[in-house]
Amino acid sequence: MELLFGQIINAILLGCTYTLVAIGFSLFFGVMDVVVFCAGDIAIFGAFSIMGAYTILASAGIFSVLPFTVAVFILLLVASILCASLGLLTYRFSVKPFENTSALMPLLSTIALGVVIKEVLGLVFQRVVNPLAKAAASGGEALAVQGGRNPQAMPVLIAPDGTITERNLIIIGVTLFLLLALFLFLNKTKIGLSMQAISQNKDLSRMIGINVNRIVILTFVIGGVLLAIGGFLVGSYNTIIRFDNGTMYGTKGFAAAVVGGLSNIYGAIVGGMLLAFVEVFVSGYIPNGTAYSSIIAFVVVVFFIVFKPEGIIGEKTVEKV
Amino acid sequence: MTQKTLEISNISTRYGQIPMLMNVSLEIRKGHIACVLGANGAGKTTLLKTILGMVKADTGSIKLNGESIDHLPTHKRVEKGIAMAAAAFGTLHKMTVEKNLKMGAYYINDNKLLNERLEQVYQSFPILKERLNQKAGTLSGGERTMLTIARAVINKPTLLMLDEPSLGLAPIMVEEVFRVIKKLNEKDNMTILLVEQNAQKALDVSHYGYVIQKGQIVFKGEPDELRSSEYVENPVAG
Amino acid sequence: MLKKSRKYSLLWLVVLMAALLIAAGCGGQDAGTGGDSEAPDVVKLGFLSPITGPNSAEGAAARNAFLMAIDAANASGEFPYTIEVIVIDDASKPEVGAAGAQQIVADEKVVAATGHWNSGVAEATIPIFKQAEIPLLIWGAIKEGLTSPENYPYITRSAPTAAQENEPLANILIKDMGYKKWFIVSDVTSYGEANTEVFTKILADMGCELLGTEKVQEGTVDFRPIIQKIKSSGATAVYFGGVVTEASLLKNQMHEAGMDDVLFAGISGIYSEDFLKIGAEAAEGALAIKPGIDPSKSPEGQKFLDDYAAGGYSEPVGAFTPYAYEAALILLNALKQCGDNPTPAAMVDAIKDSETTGIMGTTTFNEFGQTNNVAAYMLVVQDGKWVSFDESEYATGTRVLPQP
Amino acid sequence: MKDQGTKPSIPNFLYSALGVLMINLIIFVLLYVIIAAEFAVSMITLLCTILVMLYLDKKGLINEIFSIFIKYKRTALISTVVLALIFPLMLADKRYIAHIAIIVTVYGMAALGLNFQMGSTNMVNFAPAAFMGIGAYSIAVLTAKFGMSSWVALAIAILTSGLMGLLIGIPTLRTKDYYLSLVTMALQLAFTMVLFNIPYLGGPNGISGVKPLSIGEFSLVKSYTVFGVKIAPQIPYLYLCILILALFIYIAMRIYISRIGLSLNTIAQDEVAANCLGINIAARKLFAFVIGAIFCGVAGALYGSYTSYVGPDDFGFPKSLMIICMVILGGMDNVVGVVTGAFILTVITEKLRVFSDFQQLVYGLILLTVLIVRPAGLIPKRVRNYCMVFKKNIVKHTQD
Repeated sequence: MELLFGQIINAILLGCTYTLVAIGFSLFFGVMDVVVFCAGDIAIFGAFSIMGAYTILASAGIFSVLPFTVAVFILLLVASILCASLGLLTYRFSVKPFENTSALMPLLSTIALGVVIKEVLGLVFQRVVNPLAKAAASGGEALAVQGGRNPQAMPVLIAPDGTITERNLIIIGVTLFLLLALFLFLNKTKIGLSMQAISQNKDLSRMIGINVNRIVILTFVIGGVLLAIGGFLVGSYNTIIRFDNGTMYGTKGFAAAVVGGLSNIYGAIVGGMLLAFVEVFVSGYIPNGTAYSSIIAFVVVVFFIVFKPEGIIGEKTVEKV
Repeated sequence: MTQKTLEISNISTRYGQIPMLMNVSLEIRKGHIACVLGANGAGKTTLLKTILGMVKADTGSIKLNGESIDHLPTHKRVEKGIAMAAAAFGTLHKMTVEKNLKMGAYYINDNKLLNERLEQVYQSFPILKERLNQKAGTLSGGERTMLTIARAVINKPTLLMLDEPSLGLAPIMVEEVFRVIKKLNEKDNMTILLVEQNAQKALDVSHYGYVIQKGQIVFKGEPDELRSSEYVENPVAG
Repeated sequence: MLKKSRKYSLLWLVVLMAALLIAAGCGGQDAGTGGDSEAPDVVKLGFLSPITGPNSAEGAAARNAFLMAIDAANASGEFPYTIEVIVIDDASKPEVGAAGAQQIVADEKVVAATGHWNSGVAEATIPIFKQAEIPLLIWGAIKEGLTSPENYPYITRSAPTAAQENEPLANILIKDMGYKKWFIVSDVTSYGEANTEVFTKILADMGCELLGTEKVQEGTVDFRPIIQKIKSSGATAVYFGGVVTEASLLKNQMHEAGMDDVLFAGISGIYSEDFLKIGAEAAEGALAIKPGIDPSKSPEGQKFLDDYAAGGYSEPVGAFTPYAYEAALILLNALKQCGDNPTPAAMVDAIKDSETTGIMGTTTFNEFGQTNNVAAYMLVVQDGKWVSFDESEYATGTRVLPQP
Repeated sequence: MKDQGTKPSIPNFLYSALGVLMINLIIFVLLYVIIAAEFAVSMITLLCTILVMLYLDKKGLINEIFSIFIKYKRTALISTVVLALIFPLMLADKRYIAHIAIIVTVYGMAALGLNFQMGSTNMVNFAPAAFMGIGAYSIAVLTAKFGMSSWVALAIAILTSGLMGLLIGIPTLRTKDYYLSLVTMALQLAFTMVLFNIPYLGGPNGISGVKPLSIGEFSLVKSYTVFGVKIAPQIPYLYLCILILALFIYIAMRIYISRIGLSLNTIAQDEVAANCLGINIAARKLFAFVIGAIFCGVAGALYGSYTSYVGPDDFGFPKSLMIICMVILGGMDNVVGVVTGAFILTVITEKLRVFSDFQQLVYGLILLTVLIVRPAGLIPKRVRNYCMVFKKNIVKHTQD
């Protein structure tokens, strides 16, 4: 029972990280009708930019003056700005040039861009510990110390076995908050509604008078910010970020988005959770299952694509002739 | 003095290497309905798209109320008061009818005004009022056409452009659509550019007509002149 | 016209062929004019290691150590020729390694090669060296079958095999300390595979309980499902058969899950500064076995460490760095045996019969080229540092390891 | 390579068999220099060649050259064959270069295989490396574990890879575009993981001791002494690879100009329209997958038997990406282009060994640049010409 409970928590946490990346996919796909495959890499870039910003700001001695929450906020802001810029770059160099070509071109170009992002990160940072994970873990005291020394153990809040820690709650909380914020944004604001309109009918949206270009650019900015926060959570959850994790999160996020239904943002949540549950439970309950968890997750994906390509909660589209 | 709502002179556009419009000129007086007749592929929709700025013109100029709008992007032209309704472009199928209408009123920020306009639209299009909370994707063809027109009208545009409103509709619906068009023109004094294949019906409501063939205006005149011309007597098969 | 042109074309073809053949022939002769009988000015050694890619830290450190030894030899003036090293980066990829090996054996001045951190890469290059009849001394790859009667005498290895490395660890932990309930986690690399295989066998032989085995893909960052599993299995000790990043994450996340009461032990692959960096406080109490003898215990070894530190290299000394240095010493020793004009054939014999005393003790090779030098010692993480277990507070009893 | 910038046609003297010979000779000299020269020389030559090629293409001269080749096809064929025979001999004392040449031919085959799916039919298949892996593992298992003759094993490898192509092709019939890409991507990733986890296939250790191909007692990977000259062990194998590559190029061209090639292109343009034209889409797509898989499988098998070792690392996602990169760089749906792409990328990879940390970055940048600047590739697809290389008119009426 305790095992089951622990594994469910694990699955939810993993699902949160997948979901955030998957939402990036859905957002881009919805508005631009392209698969922006470097979404995972943008998220990892976000995590690294937090780390880079941290290192620079810490060496300037800024964190010793500021309270913990403000510091975290500043770091997130920096990462968001950087990721939003990267989102714009992605749009400019990997999506826009291919607006009128075969849909597969932007897929390939974003894969290529993902490789470039990943390799540049690898060259600049190699693998480094995410200091924020430690900072969050130690309640801020360790903020001034870069990786290595004495982060305190997590305070145990609700605990059958110490699995639910403060950080895990933060991760789940932030994810829920982001989802709620996104929901409100999409349904209550003009920009959000325009994004929905564009995702449903681009030509019509232009006809209505929506400045499609502006909204598309905004989408990439918003997607970038979302992915930056996603990267932050991924890094905090894993306590480490690897430059090459972007590909993994990209593939899993894409898979999750497809399983849920590519053009449906809420599908991303379902898909992300489903994928995470499959992985965790294969890993946790089948002897020597870890080796096969990803394989089985991929088999699930293939199954979905072949037999239910519209995804779990996507709407079936009829081939337009 | 008769005001010209729209003045187009010598517009040419291309699709890739293929010319779509060649030196097209036309004008619409304020409060008039002008129709453009032509077969499939004659360039009617391209013409409307060019007016709206969705297709770039190579040469020529477009003036709205005497003011050049050549340099404006589509959304600015919409802001200036050009609205286009085209059933072929579909609706926002995942949104409700009400939301579709609200999206049509994209530039109206005043909630009171918006509600007022919505009420007016419901009066003109009673059929939609029954369907307010239904998703647009589930509407019938006629209802969808009405929705597209209603969505364009809600802004009270200076120029309303209708792209083949009778396309694919049952005869009874066609009647209804043209009745609405006439009413919009007469009651709300709306200037309308109507693009049609259904020449007879279109000419019945129009004040002036153009015939477009292979991207060129080949004939223009009063409805009666058009009726008696070779172009309409032998209606171009769709 | 057509006929004429055809005639011309045939004529041209003949001329062309002749020209090209002559060119090719000249090229061949040019390359052939290496003096065979005279003593050469330059003798080349090949060196392969992963200088880029996931294991670059180990590979680069090994290269530094190897070059350090060769430079010292060149400077000493003991050799009548200059020793040059062809350093090849195998990037931990078999294909890249194989191409690199081709590059080495293509050079006529090469008399011997040494290399490999990854067993998989070694598998790919061994046929090339065998076929070119150039001896290959392996300093880092530990998979069992690399040295074998079929590969002898061309392939020799100065590093211990997985079995040679795991046995001392098992002896200490199981026989001396009495840990009986084990859980094995390894990465899916040939290194992890080899260790898992050997350790599973040892556990069975020593009558221990193996409560589960999990393999993870390289690059895995989330071990929590596995940790839950370990927790509910009731294991008292976890054996990690892979390399440093995954190991430290596993240890870190175990610590997070409150599992400090479970012993964490690993193979030399986890002995690295990175383990401490990533594991931070969680690393405390992790055990690792390290092959060879502690270099800092012997004057030669200490000298090596000092020289290395003085060299200003950016990569710290890893578990196998001394072995790379040792490999250089073995090859230099063999070169000395071969006199003024070393050839690959002479080197093959010189290496297999060599007896070299360096910083890791005395290395000789058994009947299929495996080293007989199987010393090993255990390390423990204490206060964020790797400390020799015997000297640690754990040995004195000041601190205690998890209960078996 | 002297071109008068203003004159958009080729000097007259090239319009002859002699011209064909000269062009062929230039091409081979370039190939030799690029593959065999030192890093700097090789890279500069490569860069210049690419620039000249782009220039020629801009002026439409590449097509002129092709037409000259077609006009004097006998000379072209004979001289190409002769040069192809001489080429390995020029590498007789350079084992490393000969090694690169073999790898070039292997990737040439794989890229040709992928081209059927990606170039002709516009199905981006992210699993060419998996197909290669199937070929390689087949031959490895059969020769190393069952001790079969390597030729029989090669034949079975062709069968298994074709079968895998069919199996992987079937689910893709139901999917398109992104979905197809994702299916193949998932299969590629799963394939490597499966290889890693099957102990029988050696897991991460792979299988060593794969028998090299041999003709009777005459092993193809062995050093022989001919006329007193010791020849690099790769040379016989290089001949075999060139032969097979030539065969594949021939097959690929035949398919391209046949009805099948045309129908593949039609499917790429518009599947619904193709269906309406009466093209059996399922059969054609499966055909593209099977033949592509066979090409890749043979490439993998040749690679495995050449290195005598196969491991899961060699057939992973990055390798697939590299092959995709080759096809795009060279020019989708252009047989010559695809092989050129394979050549360029393989040589760059080898020459950039020292910077292998940058290798993936370089691929990424190349792919991105090519996609943005020149999505049609270095040698773009040409308008169909049905009397091209071969005498027979296979399709009488062109529809382009």
